[in-house]
Amino acid sequence: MSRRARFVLFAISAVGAAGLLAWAFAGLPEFGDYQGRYGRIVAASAVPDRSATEAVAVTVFDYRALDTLGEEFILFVSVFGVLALLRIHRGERERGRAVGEGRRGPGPSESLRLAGRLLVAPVLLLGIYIVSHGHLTPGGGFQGGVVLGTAMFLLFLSAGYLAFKRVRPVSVVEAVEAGGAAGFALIGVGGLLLGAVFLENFISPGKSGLLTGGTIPLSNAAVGLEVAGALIMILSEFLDQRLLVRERSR
Amino acid sequence: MTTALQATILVLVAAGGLAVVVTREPAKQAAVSSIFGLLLAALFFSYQAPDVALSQIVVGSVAVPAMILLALAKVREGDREREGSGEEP
Amino acid sequence: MTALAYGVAAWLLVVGIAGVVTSRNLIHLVVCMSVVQASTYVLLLGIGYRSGAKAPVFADIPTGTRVVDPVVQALTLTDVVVEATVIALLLAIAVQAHKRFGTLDPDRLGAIRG
Amino acid sequence: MDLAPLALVVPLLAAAALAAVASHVRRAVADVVTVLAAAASTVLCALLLADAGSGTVVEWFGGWEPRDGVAIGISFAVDEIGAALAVFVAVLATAAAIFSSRYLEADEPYLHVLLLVFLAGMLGFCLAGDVFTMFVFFELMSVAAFALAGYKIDQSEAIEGSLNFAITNTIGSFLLLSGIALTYGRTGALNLAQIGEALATQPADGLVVVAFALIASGFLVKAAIVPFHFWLADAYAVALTPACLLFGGAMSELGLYGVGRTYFAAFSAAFESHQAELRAVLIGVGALTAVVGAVMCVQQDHLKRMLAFATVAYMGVFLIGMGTLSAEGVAGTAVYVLGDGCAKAGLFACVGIVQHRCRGISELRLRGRGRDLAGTAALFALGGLLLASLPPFGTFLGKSMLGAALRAEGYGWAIAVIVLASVLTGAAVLRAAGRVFGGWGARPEHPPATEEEGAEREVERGAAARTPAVMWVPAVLLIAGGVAAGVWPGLADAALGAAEAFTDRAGYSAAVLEGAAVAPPPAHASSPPWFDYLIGVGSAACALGVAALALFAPRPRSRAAAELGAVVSRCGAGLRALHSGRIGDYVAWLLAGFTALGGLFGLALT
Repeated sequence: MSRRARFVLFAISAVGAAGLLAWAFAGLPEFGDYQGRYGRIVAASAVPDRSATEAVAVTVFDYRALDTLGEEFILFVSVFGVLALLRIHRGERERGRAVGEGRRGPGPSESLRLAGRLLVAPVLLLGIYIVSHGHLTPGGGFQGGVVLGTAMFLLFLSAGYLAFKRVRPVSVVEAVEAGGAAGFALIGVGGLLLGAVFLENFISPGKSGLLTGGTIPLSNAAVGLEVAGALIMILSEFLDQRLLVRERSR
Repeated sequence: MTTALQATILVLVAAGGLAVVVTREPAKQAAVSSIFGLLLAALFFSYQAPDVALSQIVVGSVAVPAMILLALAKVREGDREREGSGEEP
Repeated sequence: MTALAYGVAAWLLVVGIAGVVTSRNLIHLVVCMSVVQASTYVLLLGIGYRSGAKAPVFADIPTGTRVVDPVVQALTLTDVVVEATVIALLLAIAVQAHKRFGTLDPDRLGAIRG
Repeated sequence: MDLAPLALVVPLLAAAALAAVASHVRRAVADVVTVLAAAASTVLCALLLADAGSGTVVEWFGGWEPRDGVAIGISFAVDEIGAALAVFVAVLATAAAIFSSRYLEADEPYLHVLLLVFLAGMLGFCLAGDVFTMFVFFELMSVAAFALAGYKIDQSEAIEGSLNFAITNTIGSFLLLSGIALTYGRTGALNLAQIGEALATQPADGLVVVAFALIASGFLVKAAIVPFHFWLADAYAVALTPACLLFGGAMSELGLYGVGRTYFAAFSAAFESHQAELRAVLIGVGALTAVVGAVMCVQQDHLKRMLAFATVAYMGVFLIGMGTLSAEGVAGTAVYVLGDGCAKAGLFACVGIVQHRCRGISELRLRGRGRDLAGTAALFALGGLLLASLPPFGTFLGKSMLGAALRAEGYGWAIAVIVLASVLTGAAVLRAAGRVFGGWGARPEHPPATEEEGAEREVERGAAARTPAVMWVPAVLLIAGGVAAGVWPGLADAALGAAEAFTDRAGYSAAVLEGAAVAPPPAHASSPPWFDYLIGVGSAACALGVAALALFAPRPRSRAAAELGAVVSRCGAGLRALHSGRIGDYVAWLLAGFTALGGLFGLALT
C-alpha cells in the first residue's frame, strides 16, 4: 500500500473506532461515581485480613498474587529476550576479537567517580526503604526495585563499565534476577507446603508496623531484587552493544 | 477544585500524548515522553493512585527514557561506523 | 467531566496508533506504542475513581474511609511493568533492525514481500 | 492435590534455575532439564485432564474463596477443553524441547529459558478462570514468543518478522486490556463466571458489545483472523523450527480459545437473543480468513511461509467451527485442532529436517535435493494428506463433526469453504513434497534468490550427513498423532462431552461460584455419514490433482485458458501485494479490523 492509501485506511478506521469507543463510554458509570463491589470488598477487608495498611499491595501480592507471579516472569523473560536479541552472534564475535576485544574503554573522570560513590549510598537506602514499606505506604518492590537498579547501575558506571565487565558481575546480577523471580514462585510453593494452597499467605499477619502482611514483605523483597536485577541487565545490555561497536570502529 | 485540577491535567495529558507523537526526532521525543510520563503521574496522583503514580515516575521518566537514549546512542554509533567504512546505508 | 476523562483515553489510543502508522523511525514508533498504552492506564484508573474519596492506603486514614477502587490500581501496576518490558524488547529489536538494514525507517526494511 | 499450579510452576522454576546458573551450566544439562520440565508439565496436565473429567476443577489461589458471592481472588477453572488444550500444548513443547537439543550457537541457554516460559504462559492461559489473569499469561507467552521469533538475529527476515509480530500483537493486547477495563467498569468483576452472572441480568448495550469487540479483536490478532493476520506469516516463516512447532501447532489456536472462553463463560447470556446474527458474523469472517489463507498458501515458495499461511487458513476454519456457537461445532473444532495441530507441527519439524540436510528453505531451489530423504518424504506427504483431511485421519474426523454442526445450523455452504481450504493447503504441501523429494516439475527459470539459504546453519551443530534422532522422532510422533486422532476410539464422544461443558455458562458459573461442579453427562457423537467419506477421499484426490497440475501442467494452448491463467495470477499477485511486510500497513489493517468487527457486532447484537 502507498503511504497515502495507508493513511486513508487508518483515518477512516480511526473515525469508526472513536465512534465505537464513544458508544461504549456512554454506558460507563459517571466519572467519580463508580460503585463496583469487588473494589469495595477489597478496600474494606485488606486491613482486617492482613494488618497491612496498603490495600493495593495486599491486592497485588495476596488476593491477586497469581497475576503478579505472571508479571514477574514477564519481566524475567523479557530480560532473556533482550539478551537473546542483542547477543553477539558468531560472525560479530570473530570480527570483534580481531580489533582487540576486552580492551579497557575510556575510564570515567575522577569527579564522575566521586559523584557516583557519594550518591550511591543514599539512593540505595531510599530504594530499600521503598521496598520494605511496600505493604504500608505507596511504593513497593517494583518502584523500589527500579530505584535500587538505577543506583547499582550508576555505581557500575562510575566505577568504569569495562572493569565491571571483566570480572563479570553480570552473571551475579543474572542470578539475582532469576533468584528474585524464582523467590516469588517459591513463596507460592511455601503456601502449598505450609498452608493448603498455592500462593497462600502462610505467615501470621501480625498487628502493626513493618512486620505485618505475612508473606507480603517477602514477596516485595523478591520483586525488588528481580526488578533491580532486570533493570541492570537491560541497561547494561544496551550499553554493552554500544561499547562493542565502538571497539570495532577503531 | 479537585475536578478543575483533574480536568486541567487531563487536557495537558491529551496535549502531551499528541506532542510525543508529533515529535519525530527520537532524542527530543525521549525528552518529551519523559515529560508526558510526569504528566501522567500527576494525573494518577489526582486520581488518588499514588502507587501507580510512583511506578509511572520510575518507569516513564527514568527507566524507559534511559533505554531509549542508550538505544539511540547505539544506533548513532552504528551510523558513524558505517560512514567511516564507506558502506552504503 | 465524564466525557473528558474517558475521551482522553480514546484520544491517546487513536493518536498513539496514528503515530505508529505514520512513523518513519522505529524508535519513534516504539515510543508511540507507550502513548497507546497510556490510554489503558487513563481508562482503568478513570473507571475506578470515586469523587471525594481517598487513596486506598490506610496508614493515615481510618479503615472504612471512602476510598477509590484499589483493584484497578493493582491492574494498572501490572500494566506499567508490562509496558516497560515490551518497550525494552521492541527497542532491542529496533537496534538489531538498524544493524541488519542500516536504517530505522520501517518502510525501508523490506526483507519480506508477499 | 494441587496439580494446576504445579503444572505452571515446574517450567517457571526450571527456567529460573537455568537462568540463575546460565554461565556455568553445561549445554547437555540444560537440554535435559528443559525436556524433563516440559515432560513433567505434560504429565501434570494429563492428570489434571483426568480430574476435570469428573467436573470442572476450581482452584482459588491463596485460598481466597468468594466472599459474599463475590470472587476476591483468582481462580483457575479447569474444564476438559482447557485441560486438553494444556496437555496438547505441553506435548508440543516437549517435542520442541527434544527437537531443540541440536541447536548450539549461544553458550548460554537462552532458547531453553524462552521455551519453558513460553510453555508456562500458554498453560496459564488455558487454565485461567479470570479475564485479567488471561491477559497476564497472554502477555507472558507473547513476550517469550517475540524473542523466539527474532532469535536468528543474523537474518534480516527474522528481525523484520519479530518486529511485525511484536508490534501488532502488543497493540492487540492493548485492545484486549481496554475491553477488560470496560467490562470491569460495567460488572465490577474480573472473574469470568462473575462477569457472566452480572451480564446475564440485562440485555447487551453499546458498552457490552464494544467491550466484547475489543476483547475479541485482541485475541483474534493472535489467532490471525483476516485482517489481523498479516504478521503471522512474517513471524512463523523466520522462527526457529522448535518455536515453529509451538507457533504453528498451538499458539494461534489459543487466541481462538480465548474468544471462545470469554464468550461462553462471560458474554453468551448477554447476547442470547442475537445468537443467529453473531453466528453469521463469525462464520463469515472465518470463511474469508480460510479463503485468504488457502489462496496465499498455494502461492508460496518459502516452505515455512507456506505452512504459516496454511495456519491462517485453518484458523479461519476453526473460527467457522467456533462460530456455530454450538457444542457440536466446538467439539468438531477441538478434534480438528488436535489433528491439524499435530500435522502442522509435524510438517514444521519435517521442514526443519530438510533445512538441516539440504541447507535450503525455498521449494524451487530445493527441487530434487531431497531425493535421499525417503523417510522425511513419506512424513511430509502424509502431512499433506492430513491437511487434505483424508479419511480416517484426525483432520477428517474433525471436519466431519464440524460439517454436521454446520448443517444443523443451516450453514451448509461453509463446508465448501472448509473443503476448499483443505484442498488448497494439502495441494501446496503435496506439490512441495513432489518437487523437493521427487525432483518433479519443470526446472525453474529464475529461482528466487533468498537470504535464507542455508538458513539455520548459524545456529546448528553437527554435520548434515544424517538426520539426528532428536529431529525425526518428534516428527514421526507428531504425524502419527495426527493420524491416530481419527481412529482413537471414544475421542469424538469425549470431545462432545467436553464441548457441552465448555458451552454451558450456567454450569461453569455454578462450578466456580458455588463449588457445585458436576461431571458432564456422557455424550454420544454420531459417526461420520457415508458422504463425508466421499468428500474426504474426494478432497484428498483433488489435492493430489492440483499438486500434479502445478508440477506437470503443460503451457496453456488456447488463448482463453492463457487469459484465465493471467487473470488468476493477477488476482493472486494483488492479494500478495497486500502482504507488504510494512508494519504501518499492518497496524492500519488492525485498526480497520477492530472497527469492522465492532461495527458488525453493533449491527448484529443490539
